[in-house]
Amino acid sequence: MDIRVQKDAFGIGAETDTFAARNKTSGAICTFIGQMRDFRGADKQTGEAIATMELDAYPGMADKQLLDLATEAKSRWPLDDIAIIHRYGPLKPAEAIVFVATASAHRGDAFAACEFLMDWLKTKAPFWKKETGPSGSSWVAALESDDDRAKRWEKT
Amino acid sequence: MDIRVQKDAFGIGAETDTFAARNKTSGAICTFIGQMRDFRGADKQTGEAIATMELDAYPGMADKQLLDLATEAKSRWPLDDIAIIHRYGPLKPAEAIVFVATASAHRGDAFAACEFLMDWLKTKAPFWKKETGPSGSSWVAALESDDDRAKRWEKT
Amino acid sequence: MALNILYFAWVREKIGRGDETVTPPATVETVAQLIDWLAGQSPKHSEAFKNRAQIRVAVDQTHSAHAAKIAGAKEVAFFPPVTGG
Amino acid sequence: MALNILYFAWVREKIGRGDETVTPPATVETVAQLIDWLAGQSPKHSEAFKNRAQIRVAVDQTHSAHAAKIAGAKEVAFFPPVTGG
Repeated sequence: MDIRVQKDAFGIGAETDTFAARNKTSGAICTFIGQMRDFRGADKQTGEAIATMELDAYPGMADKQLLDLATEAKSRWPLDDIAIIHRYGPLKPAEAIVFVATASAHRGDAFAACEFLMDWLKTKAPFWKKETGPSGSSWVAALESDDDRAKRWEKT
Repeated sequence: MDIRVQKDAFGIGAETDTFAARNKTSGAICTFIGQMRDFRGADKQTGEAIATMELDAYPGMADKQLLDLATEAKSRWPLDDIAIIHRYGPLKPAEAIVFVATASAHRGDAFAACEFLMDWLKTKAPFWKKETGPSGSSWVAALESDDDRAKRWEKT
Repeated sequence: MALNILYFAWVREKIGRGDETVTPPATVETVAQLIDWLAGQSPKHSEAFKNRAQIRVAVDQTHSAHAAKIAGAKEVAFFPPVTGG
Repeated sequence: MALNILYFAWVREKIGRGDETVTPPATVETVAQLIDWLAGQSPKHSEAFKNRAQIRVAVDQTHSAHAAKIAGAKEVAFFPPVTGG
């Protein structure tokens, strides 16, 4: 497993190649990349332009939380490997914020684990986005839809 | 959209970077990579080693079918972009057979469309795998589980 | 009417060729009837089409049922269930 | 007992600092009681903790409920709902 919380930008192509090279015998690899959007809110047409973002983090807990999420995913699906990279600090539009990769013998497990990791990461990993645009800076509000998506994976 | 059926090997990192660069304002990118396994069947422990694979294709129909699948995905989810690359001809273990990428404002749509494309591709795209190992060559049998996965996406 | 026939994977291997142009009689109106007619063309054809349930069909590059009509078709392809991806 | 308190995002901005070490009285046994006690420390603390429902908590780097006990804890962090990813 490769879990990283880092300030430096990373290349998603390079990380994908590294992950695949480490998992040559896995038939299925699924990756997710969250990119910084250049507009506020959910609608590209009406949202104000965003110039920069500051990603606040709780570093010690972030590492621990991402490792816990990866361990949980491994206990739920037969996975060969997991990578999670999450940025913090200042970001520019179109930069990758998060990269999640899963490797498995079967695509269903790779897809499910990757989506699970993103959904739980969104509601559990201690990061906070602050966007700056022409009208000033503001903290991004958490989405109820993210809570709903995360709940789908709760065990009953 | 970028739909390619090609004999040449491709780099999954380079394709990922190209796709992301083309979709800078999409918040969510999901990719799937199917790699050639180096063993027969579903079980790495018991499956015979595979030295090479030959991927037979129906070229004209393959292009058309992948384009139809991408068009169907675009009609079902709000997607910014889709890429599908599928190899044919001789392959070596660990080489990428298929690359599917989806870009969307929202991760749920990117994940769903990417998995849909893979599930339908598996049962509709005209490709056939022939594996060669120590005990000879044989055509890979279609999996009933692939049919079941594809059926999940049928509209009722 | 001349019809272009394509074979893929083990169907091609059993028949020993990847394509042929045939002119079936006018009584051959469906894919199933075309299979029956082709199966009578040679022992290899007969062997390749022995288990009809394993044969998938595309009429003019579109997946089709065995019951589909072939009137006006230019290209009919026969192959086993696909295994790409 | 000395307790390391951390603040993140707008909680930090409202309080004006990212961390502080406090020694609450022994009667403070839960996260909720710690919030009440901290809110009384200054007008900024009071403002930051005004809407309790918006405050999330981690005790020793583990997400915890407001009802959680803090006995033995070394580090308690307060922050809004997370928005990473």
